[in-house]
Amino acid sequence: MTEAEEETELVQETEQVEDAGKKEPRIGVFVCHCGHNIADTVAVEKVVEYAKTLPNVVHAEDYMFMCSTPGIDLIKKAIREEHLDRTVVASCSKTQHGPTFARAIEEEGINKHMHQQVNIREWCSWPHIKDKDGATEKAKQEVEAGVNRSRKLEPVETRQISTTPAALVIGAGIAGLRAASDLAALGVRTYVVEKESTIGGHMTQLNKTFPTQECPQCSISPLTNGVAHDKNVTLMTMAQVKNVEGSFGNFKVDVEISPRYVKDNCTSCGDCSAHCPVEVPSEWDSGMSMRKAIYKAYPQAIPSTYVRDKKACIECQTCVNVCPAQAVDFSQKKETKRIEVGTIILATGYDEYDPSEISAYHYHQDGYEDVITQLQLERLLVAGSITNSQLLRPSDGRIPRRVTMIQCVGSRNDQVGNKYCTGVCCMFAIKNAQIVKDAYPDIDVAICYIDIRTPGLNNEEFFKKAQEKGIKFIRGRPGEIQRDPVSGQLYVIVEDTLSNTPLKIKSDLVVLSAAMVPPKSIGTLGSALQVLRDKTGFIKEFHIKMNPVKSSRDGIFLAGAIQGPKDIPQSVAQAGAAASLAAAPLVRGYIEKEMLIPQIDYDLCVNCGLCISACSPNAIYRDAADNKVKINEISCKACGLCGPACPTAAIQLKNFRDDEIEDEIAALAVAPREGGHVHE
Amino acid sequence: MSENESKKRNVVVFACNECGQGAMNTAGVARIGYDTAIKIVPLQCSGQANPVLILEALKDGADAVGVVGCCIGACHFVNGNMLSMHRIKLMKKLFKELGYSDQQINHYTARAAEGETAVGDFEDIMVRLKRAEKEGNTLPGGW
Amino acid sequence: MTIMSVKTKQSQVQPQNLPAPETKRQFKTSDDFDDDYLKDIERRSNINACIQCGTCTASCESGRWTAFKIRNIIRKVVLGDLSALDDPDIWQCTTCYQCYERCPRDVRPTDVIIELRNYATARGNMSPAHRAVVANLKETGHGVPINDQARQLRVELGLEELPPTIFKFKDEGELQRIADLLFNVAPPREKPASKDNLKEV
Amino acid sequence: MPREKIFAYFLGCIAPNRYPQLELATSFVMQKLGYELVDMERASCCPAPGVFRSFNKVDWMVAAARNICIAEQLDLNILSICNGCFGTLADVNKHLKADEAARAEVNERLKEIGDYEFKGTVEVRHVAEVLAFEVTPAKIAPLLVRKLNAKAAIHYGCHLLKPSAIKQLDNPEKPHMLEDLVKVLGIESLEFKDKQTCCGAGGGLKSFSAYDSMVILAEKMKNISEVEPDFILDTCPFCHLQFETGQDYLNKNFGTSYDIPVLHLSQIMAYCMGLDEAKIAIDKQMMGKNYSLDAEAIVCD
Repeated sequence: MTEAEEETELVQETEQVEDAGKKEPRIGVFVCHCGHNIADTVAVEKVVEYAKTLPNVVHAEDYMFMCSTPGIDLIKKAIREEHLDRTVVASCSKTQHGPTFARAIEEEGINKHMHQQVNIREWCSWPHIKDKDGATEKAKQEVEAGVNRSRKLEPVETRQISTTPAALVIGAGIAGLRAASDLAALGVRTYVVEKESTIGGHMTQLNKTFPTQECPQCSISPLTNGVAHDKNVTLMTMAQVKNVEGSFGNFKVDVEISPRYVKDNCTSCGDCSAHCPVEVPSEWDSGMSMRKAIYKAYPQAIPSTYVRDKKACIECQTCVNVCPAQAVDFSQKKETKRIEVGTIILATGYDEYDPSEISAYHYHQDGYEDVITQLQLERLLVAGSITNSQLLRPSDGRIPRRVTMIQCVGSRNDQVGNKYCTGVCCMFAIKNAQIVKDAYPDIDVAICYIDIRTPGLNNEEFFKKAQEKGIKFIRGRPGEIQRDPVSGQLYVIVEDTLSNTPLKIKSDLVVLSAAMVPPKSIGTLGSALQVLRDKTGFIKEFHIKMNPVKSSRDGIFLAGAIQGPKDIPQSVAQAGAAASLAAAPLVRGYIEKEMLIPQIDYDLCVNCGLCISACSPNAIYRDAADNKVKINEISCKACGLCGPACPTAAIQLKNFRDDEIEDEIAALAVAPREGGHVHE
Repeated sequence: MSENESKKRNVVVFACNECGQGAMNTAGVARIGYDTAIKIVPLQCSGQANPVLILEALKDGADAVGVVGCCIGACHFVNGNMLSMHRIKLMKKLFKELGYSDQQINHYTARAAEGETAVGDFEDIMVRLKRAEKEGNTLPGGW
Repeated sequence: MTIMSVKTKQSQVQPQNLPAPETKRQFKTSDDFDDDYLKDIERRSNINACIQCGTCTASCESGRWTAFKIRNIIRKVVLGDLSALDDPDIWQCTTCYQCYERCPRDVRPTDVIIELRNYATARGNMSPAHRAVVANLKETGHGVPINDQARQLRVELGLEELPPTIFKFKDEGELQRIADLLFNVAPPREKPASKDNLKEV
Repeated sequence: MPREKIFAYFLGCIAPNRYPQLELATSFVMQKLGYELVDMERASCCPAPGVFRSFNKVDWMVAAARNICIAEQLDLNILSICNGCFGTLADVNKHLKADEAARAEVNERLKEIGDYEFKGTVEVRHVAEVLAFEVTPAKIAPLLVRKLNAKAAIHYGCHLLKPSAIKQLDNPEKPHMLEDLVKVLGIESLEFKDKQTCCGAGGGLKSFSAYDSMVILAEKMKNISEVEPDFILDTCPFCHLQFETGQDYLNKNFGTSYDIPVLHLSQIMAYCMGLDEAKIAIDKQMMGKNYSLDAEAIVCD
């Protein structure tokens, strides 16, 4: 016999001793007819008779509707008269009425975890309508299993954990700002961390928003200003989350803030920028214009303080000398702030896909300057753009005669590894096509698409409007963008699949509808937050249908495109949901948690730490003090994955211990027998 | 064969708290029938079904054991279903090497919204079990 | 009235050698399809993932000049449309792999065409010119056999008159074995592909 | 493990049977570079990836495997001077190495032909790729005795680079291996429209429908002639044949007057390494008979 076996032997003995110490459990079994639903298939009375023969069952009865008030009263009465200390109700699924009965026994002063629900409807009478005897036998087994299971159940306390009354929002795009202002409105102290020098995100880069052609700057400015000046909000720009400790309700977050090299007394007069000799492409302008080494992303930028790009700067000190407020300060250093929050909202948004990967489209290659992305087109058309909102093509600054747009660039493409549909590009392109057509009626605009996807109110109508304006929709994905080396003319080669005709579309400007991809920085941030990412790289929601706002980790919620490509309204809606979910435990002041957690038998524990690696919510840790494995009761999710990982069965989830489940199995593995089966 | 068909069996199916049990509830609601041999043991996560429990079930006399979890990538506890899947792959290997059929223990996934996925799993369990019985190298119960 | 009379006149006219109505059928029925026959192509390529985006046709040099429309052919194969087997257009592909390189769903259209041509050949759908090429191979071991001009040039260049290829050793019998064993293509057939005559191959 | 700096020399069909000057030029170049080329006796047609693979994929693999086996018996890697041969042999070699079932099937068939068994011990190389990546332009430069001053329209052909997943040589959309390579010879590569498209010969189209094949070539020639190159530079005898016979065909049938010489990489490389012009045998080709390569001698010191 191996050591392990000996030890398990040992456990069972000690358990028997313990059991002997406890007073015998008194179990009440209640079998429900559920009208005809159960009783027509399962011989309920037979089941009750059988239940009466089982050890520790001191009471068993059946009733038409156990969940009804009279039914509940039967249970309560039995508890009082028979001094039951645990109940087994054989009726519907535990999700349907399990809580009802649990509440009932709680009202009788018994811990709700002492109730065992047995499902003889969904799992027995309904699927086995055709086999009444079989169903009855199975029901007996299930009830016995329930009784066996209930025998060793222990009370589980529900604990209140007080929460740190503050929230952190990572990312100050439309989603982050929306969430932040909603949190602030609920009176929650909110930290907003943005890695860029300004807030507002991609939305501030846009020219118009579909389907109403509104001005995004006007839509978002109340938010940017609001958040920036809200007394409940602390704004941290040029800041990045480096490390997260603690768990739901009480996180400790380290935020690293890079220096602006310009002090807050900056009056934003712009002299520094005006005198700066260095010019580099402006990121905020998607490279469509140049900026200085000391700059402000755009005139309305918030915060309005200028910022110095250390990489580009040649340290000529001109800005230092010309600044009337002596605000420029090269000596500023990186600093790390530690903030304490109860919940976190992740809203870092997306990056635009870089089409140069698809070499047949020659994006960014010499001679193909007139191949741009939708975001770059926005930057051309936006008010106050370098072209003064005129559509002048990059190569020669002339107005194009023909504009061709290409959809699904980096979306629905196995070759580049983005299999998903970005979902917004159709509307994005349809909008820009209309803007171009409205401003320049004699420009021919064509959109090459695989499928036009415009779900939702007003979107299909918007598409129809575009058709009516004479924008040509060509169903085909271009194979290549071709350039005549002599004339420099661009051609888009595409098959119009609806007429089976390969087309060679002469194009003066080609606009690529590039996909939304996860931001480059998300890898490190994701691991700092210990949230799960799916294979696309976006952050994975807790449940794709039932909980798309929560992340895989308790207390961390998702808003906007970081969870997957989204348009503005979707991001705003999710941000609102995230804010309320994140605020609830903070406003209430505590989180409630049932202490259904594993227990460690330190006599058996060999301190190997395998349970630590098996624990997905990272709730198990090694205590530095005594080098023992401990459990963070708050972050434990009671999944029981630690159990199988343990070589000595030292760690066991309460009420799901191996021996308890073995008892349950004992009844199900063989045909029912008078007196039942007890696991030996 | 008919004897083989009529034989009363007991199959222990461990079902996770989310998609596993969910799918089985949906199947019931849709009144999709399956063999009464199927006996469901609710767990928190399919990853909780450890070899000890699986062997106990067979030892106690179960004819076969199935573990049903969420679809790969959809585990509510990140990777419990993966752990379980790999664990059962290993157990199958072991069974083969011991000269027993590896068709007695199987891992499945189901979708809470689609009862037929669970029922499909149940049917597959029975098919494999019957095949194993025909080959006559199933693990004897009650050892 | 007049119209009436005209109608009656026409109806009295007996139409002379017009094509039989059934030959004018534009729609297809299940008899024109076979799910299983082309299954192998599905297995060896990835056509079921095709979204008919047209990247292949747009990338196809041949398609710009000939009736060859790779996307349509892929579609036919996906549907199991047997007319693909008798479609002469499948022989217009130059196997330049441009579609293969660009397909966003990794369908590998060039391979599909090759597979399809294998099926067509097996059914005897093969051009005389191609039969001639096969004959060359069987006879000389070369798709393009040597000619007197080349022999002369070889000598002028100081090379051996015959290259050391199988043709030089044609009398050893190995060439004969190759000829006997490889590329024994099916004889030409008249009947177009349909469910009932598939198995004949 | 096959030895280095020595190859089994796979001729194919068109090189030895139509353009022996390519065969000669290649051996000259490789020998200058200190390589040894061993004849592959009894090698047959590769067989062509367009035609023969279309007729019967398995037979095609068997015939190709037989050629590879000849090299395996010599324990030498294969050197090919033709994109088609390279396409067939490299693809089949890779496929049979990976797919055991296919290898077994093919080996069964091979037994009936002769004493052959595909073992998967050798690699298949193309002369262009050997020169570009193994020898590298830097090592070629010192061996040159002539430097050209010419503008060329480079035609890669299809099967040299594609399928890129198998060949993994260069980006098929915008390659530069040949441009970089011939720069040392003093050749400037001209950009022309649709540079990467097919010459129209492949896939059995030339034999299936010579006319359609020529229609495709007509566009190609139009784009090439637009940029007025001194000659067309290819790496494939079949493309070579297509450009040669094609120009003639177009002139005869569509009143064009093309007379652009067509040169294989090996020819031009050999010439710059000192092979005399007569052996390049441009005058024996159909196009640019009177064209003489304008080169200045490199004075070695």
